[in-house]
Order: sequence, then structure tokens, then C-alpha cells
Amino acid sequence: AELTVGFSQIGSESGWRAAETSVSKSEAAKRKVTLKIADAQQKQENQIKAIRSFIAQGVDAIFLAPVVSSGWDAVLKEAKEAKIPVVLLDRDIDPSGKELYLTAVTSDSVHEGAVAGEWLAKAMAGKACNVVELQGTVGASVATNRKKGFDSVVAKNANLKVVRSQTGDFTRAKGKEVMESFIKAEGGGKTICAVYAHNDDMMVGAIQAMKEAGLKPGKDILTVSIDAVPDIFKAIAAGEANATVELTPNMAGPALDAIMAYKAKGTVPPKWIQTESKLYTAADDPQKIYDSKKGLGY
Amino acid sequence: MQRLLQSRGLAQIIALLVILALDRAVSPQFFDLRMQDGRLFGSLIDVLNRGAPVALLSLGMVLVIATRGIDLSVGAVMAIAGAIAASLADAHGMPVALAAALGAGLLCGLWNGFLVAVLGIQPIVATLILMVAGRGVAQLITEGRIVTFTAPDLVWLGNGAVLGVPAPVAVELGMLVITGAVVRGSALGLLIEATGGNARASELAGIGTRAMILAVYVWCGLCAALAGIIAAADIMGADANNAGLWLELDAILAVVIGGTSLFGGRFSLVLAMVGALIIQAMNTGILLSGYPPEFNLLVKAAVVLVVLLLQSPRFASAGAVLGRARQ
Amino acid sequence: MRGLPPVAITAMVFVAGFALCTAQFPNFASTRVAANLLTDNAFLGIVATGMTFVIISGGIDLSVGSVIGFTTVFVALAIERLGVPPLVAFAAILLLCAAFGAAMGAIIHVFDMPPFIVTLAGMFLARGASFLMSTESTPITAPLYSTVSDFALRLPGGGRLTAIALIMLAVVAAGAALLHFTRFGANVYALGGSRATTALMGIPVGSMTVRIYMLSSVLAGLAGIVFSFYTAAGYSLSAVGVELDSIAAVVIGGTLLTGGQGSVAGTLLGVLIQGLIQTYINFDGTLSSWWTKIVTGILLFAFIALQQAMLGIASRAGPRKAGVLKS
Amino acid sequence: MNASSDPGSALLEVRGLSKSFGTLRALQEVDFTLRAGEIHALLGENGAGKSTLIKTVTGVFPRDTGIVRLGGAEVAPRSAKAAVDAGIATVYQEVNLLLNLSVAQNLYLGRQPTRFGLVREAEMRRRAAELLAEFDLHIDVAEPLGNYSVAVQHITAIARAVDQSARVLILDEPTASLDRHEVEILFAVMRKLALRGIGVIFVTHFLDQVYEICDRITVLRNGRLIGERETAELPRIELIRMMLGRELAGTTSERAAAKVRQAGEVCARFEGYGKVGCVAPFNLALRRGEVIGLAGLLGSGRTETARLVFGAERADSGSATVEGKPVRLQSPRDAVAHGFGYCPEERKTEGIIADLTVRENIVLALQAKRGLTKPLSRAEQEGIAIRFIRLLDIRPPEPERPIGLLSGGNQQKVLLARWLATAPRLLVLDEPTRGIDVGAHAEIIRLIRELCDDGLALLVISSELDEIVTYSDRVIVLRDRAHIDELEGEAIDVSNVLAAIAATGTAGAEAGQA
Ligand SMILES: Nc1ncnc2c1ncn2[C@@H]1O[C@H](COP(=O)(O)OP(=O)(O)OP(=O)(O)O)[C@@H](O)[C@H]1O
Ligand SMILES: Nc1ncnc2c1ncn2[C@@H]1O[C@H](COP(=O)(O)OP(=O)(O)OP(=O)(O)O)[C@@H](O)[C@H]1O
Ligand SMILES: [Mg+2]
Ligand SMILES: [Mg+2]
Repeated sequence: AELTVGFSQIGSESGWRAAETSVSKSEAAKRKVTLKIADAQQKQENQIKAIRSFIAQGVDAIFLAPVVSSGWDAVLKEAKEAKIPVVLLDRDIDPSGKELYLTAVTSDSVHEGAVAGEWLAKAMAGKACNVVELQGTVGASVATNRKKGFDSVVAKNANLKVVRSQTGDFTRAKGKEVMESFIKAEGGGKTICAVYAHNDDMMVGAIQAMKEAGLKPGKDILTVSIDAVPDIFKAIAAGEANATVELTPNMAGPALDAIMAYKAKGTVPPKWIQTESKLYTAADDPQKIYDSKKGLGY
Repeated sequence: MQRLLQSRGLAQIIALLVILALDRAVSPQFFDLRMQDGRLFGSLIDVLNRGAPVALLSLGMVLVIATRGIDLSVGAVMAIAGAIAASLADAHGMPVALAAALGAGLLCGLWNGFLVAVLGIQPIVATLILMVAGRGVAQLITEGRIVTFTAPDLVWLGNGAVLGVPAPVAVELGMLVITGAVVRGSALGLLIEATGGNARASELAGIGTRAMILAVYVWCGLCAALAGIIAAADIMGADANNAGLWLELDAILAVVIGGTSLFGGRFSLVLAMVGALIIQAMNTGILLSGYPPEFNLLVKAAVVLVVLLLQSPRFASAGAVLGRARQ
Repeated sequence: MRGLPPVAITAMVFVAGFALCTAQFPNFASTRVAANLLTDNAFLGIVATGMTFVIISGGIDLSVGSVIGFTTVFVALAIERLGVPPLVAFAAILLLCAAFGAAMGAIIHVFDMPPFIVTLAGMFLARGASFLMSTESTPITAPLYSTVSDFALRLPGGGRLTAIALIMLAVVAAGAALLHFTRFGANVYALGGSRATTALMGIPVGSMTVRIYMLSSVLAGLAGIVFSFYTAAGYSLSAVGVELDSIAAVVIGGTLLTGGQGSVAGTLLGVLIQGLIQTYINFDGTLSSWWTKIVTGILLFAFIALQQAMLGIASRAGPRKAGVLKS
Repeated sequence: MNASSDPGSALLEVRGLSKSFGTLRALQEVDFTLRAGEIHALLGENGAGKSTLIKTVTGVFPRDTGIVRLGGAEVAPRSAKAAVDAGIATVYQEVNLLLNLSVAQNLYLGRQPTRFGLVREAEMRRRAAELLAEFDLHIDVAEPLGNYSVAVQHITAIARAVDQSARVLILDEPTASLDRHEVEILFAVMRKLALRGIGVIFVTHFLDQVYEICDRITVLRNGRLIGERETAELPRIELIRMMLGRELAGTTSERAAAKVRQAGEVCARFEGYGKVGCVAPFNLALRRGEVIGLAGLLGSGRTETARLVFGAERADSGSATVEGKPVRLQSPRDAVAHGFGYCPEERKTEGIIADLTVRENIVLALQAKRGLTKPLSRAEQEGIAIRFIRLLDIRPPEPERPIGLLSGGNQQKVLLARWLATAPRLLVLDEPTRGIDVGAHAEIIRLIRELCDDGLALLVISSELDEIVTYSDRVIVLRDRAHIDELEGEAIDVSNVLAAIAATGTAGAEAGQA
């Protein structure tokens, strides 16, 4: 029989999220699964409401892209009581909920931050480097984790130093604004050696700010950011950005496979299906990646 | 009257100067200016430049508030206008993109005005509808993506310069002059103030209060559209998800800091602009200060309260009032 | 009685909406959906009750969403990090909220500042303070929490009337009694009619203002506690934008934003109507993020327009009150 | 002159009270003495400082200097509530109570009967109905106060104060919107209270009422005390001289018909004009240079007639013509465009725009008529404002003062100026002399006459029959929302109008309250 899966998506706060949604749809269509997507507009309470209404509708499985890590126990317990398997997408939840979901298809955002940090440590090769950091939305778990991962690398490399860190709310406009003020505060940008941004969108804005200040991003100031959205590859191709860490938008594909196997044959998937956090630089033919990613709905 | 206006704006001007002085204190190079690619460059310019969207919004908002209304949809209208401009710019050129975006702003304003003036829905709910749906419309246009463009004349609106003055600042000042000319050069200003002061009495004095209300919402929509175009031009792309998000609150704040009462009546365009600058000077100062971002909101809350307390007519006599423990 | 006709109309609108949903989705009309409506909107119902008092008194409280967020973080940290017994933590946070609301009320009254702005600063302050405490989401594992979240009255048909739904209904009932049957309630209406006149009639306007904002903040704190039951966690970004949801609920419930009229029962209906819209969209399940927003806006408009039309018909059918100018 | 020389009976003593608003010295070293059991008139021109004196005594305004003694003990109430607690109950001039609350709540706000903290609604209503019955008012006290006429609202305010007054009752122009019958009832209540030893302060511009009920009189002028006299010893002419500081030119109460004006052509005509539930269809022709008075009891439909004529209500039957051409009056805007003007009865809510200056209030209608694109220059505005401030003697003569800070009478003059500035062909005045002092009253009536001589058509509503009779060329009598009679020429006198109002017998006050 055909499967109906309810997907409680966070929202569409970024291009990456939009891409995840559209990739999920096409992956479901490929497998002839009916995907009901409920958009939570970035609110946990809406996600809980959506899950409860999926239970009320009696779907076959529930996908959850949790906006935060805590606070899911009660509602997931309800799903369990109703015998509906739950799969987490792109983020994990607190350990207390381990029993309540079938599997989690996620990347590790602490790891992503660490990958970015290690690239910078390698690029500097022991030279002293003042880093400025563009954080994501204050309080967002991705922001907290990507900071944590990066900081762990900085702690191990005495030559790296985060001199300024401010939130750019994951957006281009704020990324640009914050970078502008970093440049002013750091002597016209002369004392900055690298920028680390929690996502590519902020970096795209920061690159504009550097250019307008007469600096050469990618050369005067190195850049490393996370997500691997198409526009950053354009910048890498133009030599204006140096590195990005990929967060794949295809979380639903592996999740659907797991669910279908579980429903058909009762195969219990591993508790964590980790997606790769791949690092891209100018060495990876950025133009080609840009072309391949363009159509994905970023 | 001349004297009155000056004394009316005094508190705001002082607040702006104090905040600029604080900015200087956290960032010694705050007042440094230099030319960079034919364009003035420095933190002070950033304040004007980054403040442009909120300043434009507050130009429209101040008129709406003067009629006792409020417009929560301006952020969403910004997103719509930006999305339209960005999606049309490369294919159809700047004039078409600009006209379409401004036209959309006008329509949005007309819709809000229709709900408020004709259907008699309370302004805050009436505009809440567009605040919710409008961002959806903007995302529909961009399909959730960030739509980028390269059309140089549109990009110029964000990054270009007129005689060294960044284009957004020039647009901002131009709009102030135009709005001032329209509102104070005609009888509109007086009739708006009358409508906001007492709509029933104004109607009985022969003022077409509905037309007034419709007009201010349309103007507010236009200003918001312009702000949206500038925000898009600034990042050379339309970010429908985030453009103008929560800016309606900043715009309302700017208007109130500018001394216009939320209960309508008297308004001042210039002081609303000053209010927007106060907010941006504060934001820029926060960014320059190097404090962790967790403190941003606390600083903002404190500054807002202090600025408004200073303006409160009761502040001077506060000691006496508190002393007497008035009920 | 005061406010009854609009409430009756709102109730009819809700019933009509529910019937339409049922017509489209047969398993909509189940006790599960109905009970979910109450549980999922429990915290909203509680804040909106407080907001009703504020709005009827002619004010507004934008800080409630942040106060909920602050409360969840405070409670979570107190219980998990400091090992405070839950009930003690609850008492402490409610006291803190009371002080916070009282401070806002006092500033509004003593300095004669617009509530919109004072509570906006309160919103920044509370959200900023919760960032300072913790930016991470903290799970709460206290046994009380699982006891409460496991408790539910089972309804025939699979519905569960949960503890938090019951708390909400109790708050609404108590709020209605307070508003409609006490001196305090009458004074709230009086303030909304006219502050100046109320003062001249010998009502202590200042202490009333303080108490009204205190009530709103305490209920927001209670909603925060309920929210922490709902999610069993404390998170600094929870309940962002809830102030607008609750204002919309109050206004949809027939309370005038200008003050002086309204009811708690209407507010509950307003909350349920909003919940209905969301449930409908979730049942549909085909809407993209943007269509969700657009459809929410359209449905909001449809409800308000329907209500406005029915009110218009009701007032036309009734006896015309001489000398009342429509405005 | 110093009444406090008889200290045993002084109930409320005010000594050296001063109060300034910015540079304006509203009260300067005012003394005032109220004895127990007396009814004391507080008189003066518009803006003399009567209301300010009252509000300063009750603590609504903080005072600059001076002391107040109540029953020998010094009191300094800091709020209206404190004054009530001290035993001083007040009906303030501008108070309209809370229109959104029920009549009963308005009467008992803050002191509702309660049980276990809950308001005993039924008990409160019973008491409210009883209290109002003393004023011969029999209405449903559960209805919102806003559903009733201004008169009912005023009686409610008075009833509340009377019910609260322990020692002193202050009434600031309570009779401005009451008709004779209601005034009679009020006076009876005041006398009863005085007999109980309560001191009553009574502010009014009706000198007849002063002589009818007051024991003593205190006169203020420009914020200063002019004198305090026994009513019996103060001739009317002398009183007026004290108030105005000059003689009053001519008296107002004689019929001007001596000088028969020849009515001009019809400038506006209404045929079968009416609206269901508002006013029954009527025929009305307005001629240039003619004053038509509308007479009737409260609630008889006079205001509605005015609003229909002005387009503030849309007629659902009949037709209107202006200068012979058929017109549609869908809104006040249409009416203004055809040269109509309308001074509404509720000055505060429908007339003034409190935040705007006197200048802006004066030019408003003219500007609305000219349209958006033809703004009056600042100089033109000032010219117009100054001209009318002089013409109508608006005080203080400052065009840049917010109108909300003017005294009630002066606000009324500004509204008149607003319409005169538009050079209208038809002016509708609803209670134009309400709350206006004797001097200004005479001026307004003189103005009405002059305006007619200049060819203006006037439709005037007034509850003062004397006044209507004085200037009307025709009087239309209304009852129960229908035009029932019309008097013309020699037939116009007070007794004839009264007879017409009461034509079907005992309609009387009950008709107004139905
Ligand atoms: N709140 C205020 N602020 C500034 N000026 C005021 C205020 N209230 C009254 N005034 C001014 O004080 C003067 C006295 O006004 P007041 O209201 O006491 O007059 P009044 O004798 O009661 O007149 P009326 O008979 O018209 O009611 C007036 O010139 C008025 O403009
Ligand atoms: N004494 C009363 N008791 C109850 N209702 C009244 C009373 N007087 C007036 N009303 C009601 O108040 C409404 C308003 O009357 P309104 O004042 O407009 O009439 P009016 O003829 O213009 O009288 P006036 O101009 O003298 O006040 C009417 O609907 C009438 O039914
Ligand atoms: Mg007075
Ligand atoms: Mg009337």
C-alpha cells in the first residue's frame, strides 16, 4: 500500500531550508510516498501541534525536523502510543527522547563548526590569525553548536583568536551590516585575517561589505562558512570566498528508505544515519557544483 | 511655532547626540570619514545608510499613526517589493522592476486602507492580515530562495553614491523632502492631524476622513516598497524570508521616539527620521562595542526606556510626583 | 449584557468554521481534534485572558511572549541546575513576573508613556534576560513534569483533556468572573472608557494600571509554566511572536483595541478560531511554507470580514441609537 | 464682605489660592467661603477661572499657593478620590461619565455593593433605579449610558455626586443641557441637601437660576476674586457689571421682531425628507436672511433634523434642493460643498479637535471646502484666525493655543468662527449658547441677527425658549421625532411654543424620556 508520511518542517527561514523542503518532496514523489508537509513558521509549539494533528489523522510515519533539541518527549510519547514511527531530520534531540524515535538522519553541527575551524587552522599553518565570527540567531541550536565546534578548534590552536563575534541572524543583510562594523572597529579591516560565518548567506553579505570597504575577500581576508548553498560557490569560483562546509538538503531520501524498509520488512535502522559534512574549496570545481545545485530550490 | 518646533525636537536631538557620543566612546574611530571608491566611508555613514529602510518606513508610518492607525504590514510589503524588483530586474530592466515593485506597495497600501477606512476593521488587525499573508506572497514570488540580480542601475540604488553620499541616504533624504512637500505643501498635513485628533469632528467639519485614511496607508505602502527595493539592492538579492522582518516595530518605535503620539494628531516627519537615526545609531554602537550578542536586546531595552523617559513631560516633575505617591 | 452580541456572533463564526472543516475532512469532528485544540492553545488562552484585561483597559502588552520565554528558561534552570523544587520555582517566577508587570504599569502611569512602547521595551528586556541565562534549550526531567503531562481525562473517541487544558479553562473562567463580576473588572472597563474621567470619578487610576499589567505578566508567567509542561523544556526563543497571536485572539473575540468593550469568553473563542485555522492547514498538509502564510492571512480576513458583516447586520436590525455617528 | 467673620458656619474656606498654567495665571490669590447649608453661586465670564478653582480645590490640579480648610481643618486632596473621601463630591464641567458602562455602574463605580468580592448586580440596579427616581428619571439602568441623551448623562452624573456628597457638593454648570422640568427637580434636590447642612457650590451662566436658588454669590474675573455678596442684596445689573467689568449693551430677551426682516428667496428646500427610526419625513424651506428655530423637548428629534439637513445622517426618503437645483447630501462633505455649516451640540466629541490650535480649528472647515490642493498659507490662516478672534472676542486671544485648553464658552466661539470663515449660505446651530456667559451670549445672539441681515439662512436649536423666541422668524415645534407645528411672526412667544409642545395634553417630560 502507499505510504502517507507527515513531515513537520521548521519553516522557510533560509534558502537551505527551502531546498530541503523541495528535495524532500521530490524524493517522496520518486518513491510514490504521500508527503504531508506542515510548516511551523519557526515555532516549536506549531511543530508540536502539527505532530498531534498528524496523529489525529493517522499517518503511517512522521518526519520531524526539530527546531530545538528539548521538549519533544510528551508529544513523541503520544506518537509512540499511537504506534506511529518517528524519524528525526537534520537535527537530533535530547538523549531522554532516544527511545521515542526510530532513527535520526542528521548531520552534526558541532562537527561542521570543527571542520570549518580545521580548514582555517590548516590554511594558516601556525601563523597568527585574528578571526571575526558572524553568529547565527542568538539561541538557535545550530548557531550554538557551530560556534562550539569552531571554538574547540580555536582552543587547540594558539595562533587562532576570535577577536569579534556578533550575531548576523543568518541573513545576508545583517551579515553585511555586522561585517561593515567589524571592519570599522578593526582598523579598516587591516587586523582581520579571516571571517567565519555560521552560514553562507551571512558570508555572501560579508563579502559585499569587504568589497565596498576596498578589501579583497578571499585574499586580504580568508572566508569559511557552512551550508554550501549555490551562491557561495559562485563566490569561490570568483576567488572571493575560500571554503564552505556542506550540509546536504537531502535528509528525506535516507529517511524514506529507512521507513519503507521498516514498514515492509520490519528492518530496524541504526539509531543515527549521519550525513556527510564535506568541505569544499576552490579546488573542487566550484562552477560545476554551482550549476548542479542551482535547480534544487535553494 | 518656529520656537515650538525647536523645543519639541530638542529632546530627540539631545538623545541622538548623546547616543552618538556613546558610540564614540565604545569606538574611537566612530567619527572618522574618508572617501572610498567615490563614496563617503565611515561609521557615521553606516548609521545613515543602514538606517535608510527604517527611516523610509517611519516616513510612511508617521502619517498612518497620525490618523490614529498603525501599519504592521510594512515589513512584509518590503519583502514583496524586494522580491518583485529582484525577479524582474535582470530580465526587464530597472524601470519595469521599479514600477512593478512600487505598484505592488501601492496596492498593499490600498488594501490596508480599504480594510481600515471602508470596512472599519481596527488598524492593528487589518494590517496583521497583510503582515502574515504578505510575507507568504513574497516567498511565493521567490519560492523561498534568495533571488539575486546584477542589473547595475538597481544595484546602484544600494551601493552607488550621489556626490559621495550613498544612494540609500540620498533616497531617504529625497523621500523626506517629497513627503514634506506633499504633506505640508498641501493641506494634507492639517487634515491628517485633524482626522487623527478627532475623526468624528473632522468628518462633521467636511473633511473626507476616509480618503485621508486611504491616502496615508497608500503612502505608507509606497514608502515600504521603496525601503524594500533599497534593502534588496543593498545585498543584490531579495531575501523574502528575512527582508524587513520585525522592522515594523522599529518603524513604530522611531515614530514614537520622534514624538508622535500613538493616539494620533500632531506629527513630525523630521523627528520621525531622527527617531530612526537614534535607533540605528544605537544598533551600530552595539555592533561596534564588541559585547556578546546576548546583550543586544538588553541594551536596546535600556536605551529605548531612557530616551522615552527623557521625553516624558512628567519626567521633570517625576521626583515630585513620586514623592507625593500619586495614585 | 455587555459584550454579549459580539461574542454570540464570534461563536457562530467558530461553529460555522468547524462545520466547514468537518465537511472537508471527515475525521476532523473527533474529540481528539477538539481536545487538541484546547491543549495546543492552552498557553495562548492563558496569556490572551490577561491581554483581554489590558486591552479593555485601553492598553496593550507586547512583552507577554518574551515573558513566557523567560519563564520557561527560568523554571528549567531553577529545577535542573539549582535543584529547586518545581513548586518553589513556580512561586518565585510568578512573583518575579508580578514585579515585572507592576514596574511596567508604574512607568506607564507615572511617566504617562504609551503602553505600546513601554511593553515593547519590556519585550526586549525579558527576551534579552533569557538569552543571558541560557541560549540553549534545557530539558526538564522533574517527576512532577511527567506526572502532569501524563495526566489527562480520556474522552470517548480518543481525545485527551490534558491537565494544561484544564488549567487554561480554569484561568479563563476565573478571568471571566474577575472581569465581569467584581469592582476590579468594572474599573477595567471604566479605564478603557476614559482614563481622565475614571480618575475624576475617584478611581485610583495609578494602582489600577499597575495591577492590570501585573495581572497580565503573572498570567504570562503562568502561561510560561504551562508552556514548560507542554514541552518539558526551557528555551530562550520559545513563544516568539505570541504577543501578536494573543492580541489577534483578543480582537477577533470582539474586544475593541480602543478599550472599554470586550469579554473573556470572546477571547477564548478568538484563540479557538486561530487554532482552528492552524489545524485546518495541518490537516490539509499540501501547503508550502508560503501558502501556509497566505492561507492563514486569507482565513483571518474571512473570519474578520464575516464577523464585521454580521455585526453590521445586527446593528442594522436593532434599534438605532440616536446621535451615534458611525466612524 | 469677609464672610468668614462668622466662623461658626464656615464649612469650606479657600484662602489665597493661586494656579498658573505655564505663563497663564488662571487663579490669583482667590478667597472663597462656603457656609454649611447654603447654596453658593460661583459666577464669572467664560475663562474666568471657575472650573479651575473647583479643580484646584478638589486636587485634580495641584495648586501653586493657598490653603483650603474644610470644617476648620486644613485639607489638601491630591486626587479626585481623596476629595470624595474628605466629603467633597463634584460634578465636573466636562464630565460625561463613562459611556461604555451601564447607568448603574456609572452611579456606583468604585463603591458597588459586593458580597464575597463579587458585585451584587441586582442590588446595584435596584439602588440605581431608586436613586434616579428621585430625579424623576425612569430608565433601564442596565443599558450603557452612551445610549442615552446628554441630559440623561448629566442627571446621572449629578445623581452620583449627590449620593456621594457628605459635606460639600460642587456642581459645575450642571444645568447647561437640562430642560426646565429637569432643572426644577435638580433644584428641589439641592434645597433638600442644603437643609441637611450640606454646602452646595453652583456654577452656571443662567442668571435667572442664580436668583431663583442661590443664597450668596462669588464673582471671579480673569482669575481674580471680584466680590462676594448676598444674592438678595445684589441687583442683576450690578452682578453683570461685576462679571464683565463693564455695562452690558442692550438686553437679549426682547423679541426682535419689531424690526421685521423681509425673508429672501428660498436657498435650500427639503421635501418629505426623513429617515426611518430617526425623524419622520418633513418639509422645510430655508430662506435667506431668515432664522428658523427648532423647539421641542429633549429627545424630540431636533438634533436628528439638523444632522439630516447636514448630511451627517443619510435620508432615506424625500429630496433636497439648493438654490433650486436638486442635490444629494450623502455626507457632511457634500453639505459643506453646498455651503452648509453645522455646529454640533456635543462640543467635545463632535466639535473641537483638542490638540490642534485655535487657528487650525478655525480654518479647518474652510480648508476642507477649498480642497487639498489649495492650502491656505500660514499668513492667510493667521489673518482669518485673528479676524475671528477679534470679532467673537475669543479669550485668551492667542491663535496658537491648543483649543483644548480654552474654557468651554470660548471653544464654542471658535466653532462658530470655523463655520463663519466658510461664508456659508445655511448655518445649523445646535445649542449654540450652551455654557456661554452672559456677555458672550448677548454677542452670539447679536451675531445671529447680523448674519441674517447679511443674507445667511439659519437653523437654530436651543432648549432655551426665551432665546428661540428672541431671534426666530419661524419656530418649528417637534415632538416624538416628528415636526408637528410651525409658528410664525406675531404668533411666536414662549407660551404659544409651550402650548404647541404640549398640544396633546400631558406629553410633558415623559415624552422626552420615553
Ligand atoms: N489644563 C489647562 N491648561 C492650560 N490652561 C488651562 C487649562 N485649563 C484651563 N485653562 C485656562 O485657564 C483659564 C480658566 O479656565 P476655566 O476652565 O477655569 O474657566 P471657566 O471659568 O470655568 O469658564 P467656562 O465658563 O467657559 O467654563 C482659561 O483661560 C483656560 O484657557
Ligand atoms: N429623558 C430621556 N430618557 C430616555 N431617553 C432619552 C431621554 N432624552 C433623550 N433620550 C434619548 O436620547 C436620544 C438622543 O436624543 P437627542 O438629544 O438627540 O434629541 P434632541 O431632540 O436633539 O434633543 P436635544 O437636542 O435637546 O438633546 C434619543 O434617542 C432619545 O430617545
Ligand atoms: Mg468652566
Ligand atoms: Mg439634541
